Amino acid sequence: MVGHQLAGNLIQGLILGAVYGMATMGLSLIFGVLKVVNVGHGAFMMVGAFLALSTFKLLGLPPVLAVPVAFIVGMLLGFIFYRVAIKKLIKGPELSSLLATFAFGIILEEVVKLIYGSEHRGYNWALGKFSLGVTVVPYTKLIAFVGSILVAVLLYVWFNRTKAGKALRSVVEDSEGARVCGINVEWEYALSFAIGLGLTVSSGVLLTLFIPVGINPYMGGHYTLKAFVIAVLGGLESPYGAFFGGLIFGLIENGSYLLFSSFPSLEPFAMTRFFSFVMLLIILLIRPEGLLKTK
Amino acid sequence: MPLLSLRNVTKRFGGLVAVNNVSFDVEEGEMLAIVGPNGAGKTTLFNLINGVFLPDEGTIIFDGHDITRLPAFKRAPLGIGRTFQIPRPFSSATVRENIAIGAMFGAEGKKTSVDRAMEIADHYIDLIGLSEHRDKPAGGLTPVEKKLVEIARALAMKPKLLLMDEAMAGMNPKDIDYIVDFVRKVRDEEKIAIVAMVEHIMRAVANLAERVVVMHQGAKLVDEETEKALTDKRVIEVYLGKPPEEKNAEG
Amino acid sequence: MLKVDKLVSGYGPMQVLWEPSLNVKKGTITSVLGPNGAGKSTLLWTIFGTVKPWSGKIYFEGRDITFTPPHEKVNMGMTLVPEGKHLFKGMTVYENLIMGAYRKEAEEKLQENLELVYTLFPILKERAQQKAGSLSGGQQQMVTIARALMTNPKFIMLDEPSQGLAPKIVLEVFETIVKLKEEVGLTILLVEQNAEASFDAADYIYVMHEGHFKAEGRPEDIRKSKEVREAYLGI
Amino acid sequence: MKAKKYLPFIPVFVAYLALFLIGETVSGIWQLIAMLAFYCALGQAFNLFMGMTGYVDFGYVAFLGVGTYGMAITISKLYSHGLGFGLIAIGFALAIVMSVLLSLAVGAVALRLRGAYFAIATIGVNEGFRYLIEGAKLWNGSEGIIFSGPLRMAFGRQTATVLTTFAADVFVFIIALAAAFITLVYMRGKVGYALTALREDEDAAKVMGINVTKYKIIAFITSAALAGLLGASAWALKLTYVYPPDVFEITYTVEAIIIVLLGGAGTLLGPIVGGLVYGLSKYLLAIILPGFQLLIFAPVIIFIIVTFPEGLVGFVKLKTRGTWLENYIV
Amino acid sequence: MAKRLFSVLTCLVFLFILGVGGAGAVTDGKIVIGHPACLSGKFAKAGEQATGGIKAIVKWVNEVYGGVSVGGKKLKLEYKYYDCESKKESVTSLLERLITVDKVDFTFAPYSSGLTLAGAPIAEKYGVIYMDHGGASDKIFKQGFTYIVQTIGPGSRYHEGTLDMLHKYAPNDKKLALVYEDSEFARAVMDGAREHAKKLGYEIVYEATYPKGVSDLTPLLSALKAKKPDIIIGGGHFVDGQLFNRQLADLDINPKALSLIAAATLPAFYDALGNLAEGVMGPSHWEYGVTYSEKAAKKAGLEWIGPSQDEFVKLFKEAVGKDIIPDYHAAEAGAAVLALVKGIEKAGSLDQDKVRKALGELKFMSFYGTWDIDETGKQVGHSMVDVQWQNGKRVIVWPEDAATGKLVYPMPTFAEKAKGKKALPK
Repeated sequence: MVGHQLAGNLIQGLILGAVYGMATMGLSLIFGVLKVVNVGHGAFMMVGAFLALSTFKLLGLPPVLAVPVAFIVGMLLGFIFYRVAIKKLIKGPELSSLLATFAFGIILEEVVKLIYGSEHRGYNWALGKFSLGVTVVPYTKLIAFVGSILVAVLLYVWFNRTKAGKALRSVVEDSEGARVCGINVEWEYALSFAIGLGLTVSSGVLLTLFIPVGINPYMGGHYTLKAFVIAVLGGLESPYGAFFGGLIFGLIENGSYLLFSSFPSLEPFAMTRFFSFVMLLIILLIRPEGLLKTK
Repeated sequence: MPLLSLRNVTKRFGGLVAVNNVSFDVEEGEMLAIVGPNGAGKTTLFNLINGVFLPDEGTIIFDGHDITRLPAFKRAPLGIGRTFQIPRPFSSATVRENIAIGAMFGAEGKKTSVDRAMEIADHYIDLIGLSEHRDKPAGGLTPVEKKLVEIARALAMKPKLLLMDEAMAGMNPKDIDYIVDFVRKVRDEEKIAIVAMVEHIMRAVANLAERVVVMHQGAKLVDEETEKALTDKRVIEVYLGKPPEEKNAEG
Repeated sequence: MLKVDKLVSGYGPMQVLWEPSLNVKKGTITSVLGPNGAGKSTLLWTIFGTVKPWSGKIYFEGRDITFTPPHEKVNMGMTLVPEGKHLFKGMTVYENLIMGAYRKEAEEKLQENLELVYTLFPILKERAQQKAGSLSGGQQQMVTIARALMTNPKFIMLDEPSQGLAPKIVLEVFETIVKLKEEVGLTILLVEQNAEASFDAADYIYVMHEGHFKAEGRPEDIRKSKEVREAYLGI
Repeated sequence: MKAKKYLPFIPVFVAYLALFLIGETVSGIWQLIAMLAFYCALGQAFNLFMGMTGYVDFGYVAFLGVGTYGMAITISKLYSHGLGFGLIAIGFALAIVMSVLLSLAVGAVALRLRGAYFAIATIGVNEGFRYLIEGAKLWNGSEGIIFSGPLRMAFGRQTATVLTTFAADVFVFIIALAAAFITLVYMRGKVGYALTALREDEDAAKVMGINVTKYKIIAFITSAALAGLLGASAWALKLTYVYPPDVFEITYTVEAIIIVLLGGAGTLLGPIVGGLVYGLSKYLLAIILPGFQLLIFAPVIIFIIVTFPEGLVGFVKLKTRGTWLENYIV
Repeated sequence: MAKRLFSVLTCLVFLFILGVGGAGAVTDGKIVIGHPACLSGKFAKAGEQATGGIKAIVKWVNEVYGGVSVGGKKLKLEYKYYDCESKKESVTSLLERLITVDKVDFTFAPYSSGLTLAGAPIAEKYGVIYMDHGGASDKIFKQGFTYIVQTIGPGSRYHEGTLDMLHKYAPNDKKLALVYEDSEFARAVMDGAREHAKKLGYEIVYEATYPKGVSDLTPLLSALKAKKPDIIIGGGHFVDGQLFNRQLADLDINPKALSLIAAATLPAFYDALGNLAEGVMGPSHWEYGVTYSEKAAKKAGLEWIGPSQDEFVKLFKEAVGKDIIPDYHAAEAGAAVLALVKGIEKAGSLDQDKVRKALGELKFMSFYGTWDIDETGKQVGHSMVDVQWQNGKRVIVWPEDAATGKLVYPMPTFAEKAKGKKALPK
């Protein structure tokens, strides 16, 4: 019985982990290229969640169609915010860009609140579900899972196989080197910020496929914290590392529950959180370059 | 007893042996130059002496203390000062504060109050001729001035041994002469042993050092009096390359 | 080919260049000599555009390019081989070279330039699939030069190509630079601390000190001038 | 020479005194002044570590949190022992002890890391600690501690009201002043020079004979102890309740960062200016445009950060260099 | 640059003067209610409802009721509110400003037990009545505050009615699971429910909590699934309730009855979950559709005050400018205004102590139900109703005298609901 539960939890954790992982890729990309910590990360995911909600509720379309829209919206927001502030701040003290992203987060939250109000919303896209014996998985979650992996793979291909992707990679490797090759480094910075936010906003859409409820302007906060932990698990600067970091995080979060629930005096959920943060500290101490980075 | 003595010191980075079984002594008040091309292991050697790295093998004795495993910050108060190849003054602090920091935490740091450290700093500022820049942030100085500040900062630590990493690299001859004279003077007055690391400015070596240690690929090649060392056949070979037929061996 | 007129620039509040003017003739190697901190690298970075000029003018083939952004300068056929190892260490040698042919015109001539590069540096062909970071210092310097050639330039600037290399490798690098002029027909602006090597390679020399040009002339003349050698070059 | 070193304390003292006197004389704005003092004190204590070392402790609020618990535990457990004002003193002492202990634990782990890794590790500590309290049901777990009643029983109605609505805020003023004074003493002493050195170049500092770990820890502990005291007064004594999610809320760290950066990191006057600008503008927007203030406030932050990257005081400091004001604006 | 700095500084000084001074409101001929509301931050949703509810009742008092009669004069009500951003620092300073600068006559607490507590000492200091409409913790009233007056009912009794009802409808389904948020409020509810369940002979097969801000309940639910409970009660706030219901559906866990506090009774709950919410219940302070009316008041021998339910809903929609149905946050805040009006009229004065005394003796019925406080200010008169979603509508199923429909038991399984089956009474 316990084995069944554990297997079920791990499967669910894997699915959630893929979504977490994809949700962290944008954060890592932006940090990797610009060394900017996006404190407003969760707010951008929230925008994606509202896009999914509107796609389904207002247009009556499958919410998954919001992914490309979200990507474009994220990129637009990225270019605007880059132009308005980040551009001037990346050369300044590292904290100033952090504050700017925090402020962007607030702006998004308040604008969304103006439009949608502060109600907790949700949608119900029923596609049925299938049983794996140990647990039941709705098809929407499967789509979230596959979608997350697909986005991660697409990003990988884009980075390693296309010219534009390689240009961005070269900027990460050495920006001066890229400049002498005729690459417009300023543009690449803006582009990576935009892509990073594009990924983040579209991950918000996929997240709602996993959890289609509780969508409200302030929902992003704890995803930001989780994303930080996941990013460090994966090496902070590597988007793929972040993806695998997410998988691991999902597994641990769901897997350790059974362990803690066998102690009646503990609140097991809070302990799984405690555990994941303790693990973060341990990893930072032994392998600050991240669990998955080979270099 | 020598001031500093290295015995069979080895340091590896992964598969690379950066310093290979090196032994030598430095006497009190001596001026020694460590010479060698880029990659010969000179900087690693310095880092081993002042504790930025710990050696894999061998021992380092300084002034009667075994300092082989001592952390860097505990070596400075024993009397080891250091300058860097690319000057690293504390940019936001003024020239005066930079030098005073040396006095505050150096060999006599424990006894030196902040005010006293400032007075010591003023003394060295005058000595290096940077009086007009006294209250300027060190970050705004020219590279040569930064180098001077760094040397003054190291001297303010009242070291018994001063390690100078490429102190003369990239300077014009006038400045080199100025620094050499200055360093000699301080050495004579304060009896500091000086170990200078030099890549290719032989002019400085000839003027400054009494003895030369030549490093090549991590190992000690030659340890001789200056004139003898500079005319040594092996040294010339290292510097001017091997005969043409062996040229492609590298890589 | 390149004309610089009373260029002024620096970092933050610190002025580094004090109105040096310079002229590079087509098909020549021009060398700027001087000690560390003289402003040589700043000069190159300002010409290339990474450092913004405060005042003064830069002309390339007669066009005013003072405020043209770097990537457009590469489009015009100008590039820079930076000091140290600004190559893409995590990518293979081949990928590094391909990045050099990033812009369209260069991409069209990719095969042609690749052959040229492999002829000039046969070792790079052998190591094409190796990570650039795993090469020796000299080979890394070759990759940066080769990558610059892949941009299909008319004019390249080299920033201290001998920096950190063993003396015999320095010789090889300079031989290559002369080949670039003579066989490929490039115009070259070279910045060096290593005066001896430059004397042999360069057609014209500027001596820089504290942001000013203190002397200029043909290598023989500079070499003869004891004053200049003593005061600025230390040889 | 000696006295001159402490001249910059004059404007700090005057600023806090003026704030205090305004609060005292203009009737009915004491809570506003108290809130401003809280933000100033928060910035001042945070700046002591962040401004001087360049390390950003994202989990800083945890120190305020444990300080709050220190006071809360003391009052709720010992109120019936007739300790009089000794009760408050014990509360403060426990707050210091707890925040210092936590800072030692955090320091041992996190201070080896730099940059973003340090920041994220400290977030981990803050969140982890909060979940430990809830998960292991430490100190009443998620139910928190409410101790208005015990406070009244210990001191009586009248005194309890004075304690919560006035004395707690006076303590905040004292903490702010103390933080500023310690900052100045550190700045002018060896600690400050050691910290400047390690902020600029940690390796070079080591070679200079500076025990960087020791000095980082000194600044870290001092800053944490001040935060503990601040929590004990501004959150425990003033509000008389503590719920874990309320006191480990990461927003307060972000606020501390905003305040310090608005004013100018590493400056003595910065946190006062930053705290006043931050507190007042939020307060006024809340009054003028209730519900929309954040929408206005966020762009203002971006504007200030872009225009004055070195902070308002940092900017003035640059402008007054070489004038007589130089000795006062630090 | 210097100019820019100068202008910034000038602005600051100006703002400071504005902030410190400010124009004191003239209170002659008006009664002003001050409220540091939560319009942004984590309680923004409840805050929006509460301000809407207060605005609606203020309008009713002024326009329909004709003002508050004090000493033969009819005084108009005025409502002044600021946004505290759901933060404790702002609560104290804004509350004081309302009392001292704006010179309001009476104050309202912000939302939640914590923020209510944060403001209480200030209200005490100035001796101003402090109407608690959103802080449900019993502990608030054990602290010895004198001026605090509660309208919302205490947490410990939230689920008592639910259990009574299920005990009556299905006396043989005894396997009960308790799953609550780990917060002070929800724990109080759970403790109350556990006590009551034991009295009724329920077997508690599973009991667990989850922390605030949880995003995936799967591990808990898979353990719950193994216990096969007949009845699940729990919840805590808005988000977790939606999540709980949703994930029960995802994992195909089918209790015969599901009752969630706070979340399940809100329109947003059904809006978010659609058909999956069919048959789900929740205890509520108030629901649109309750049968409190002037007639009911007469029957119970209580004085009636305030608008009818429909009137209130209409006024609320006008006040917020949106077509949304008010929920219990709005109703309890509105009812608090009514209590205050009644208290003032009864005291015949604006004197705080007299009004507080009058409130202590007051007992009345409004659209919100019965209102009665004990000597500590705790609400004891208000009873909860139990609501069930039936065919997209909230039907009041308990207590029987307020019920608008019959309980559907067992509720349809999630598989049936996903196919569109509604919870309809036979």
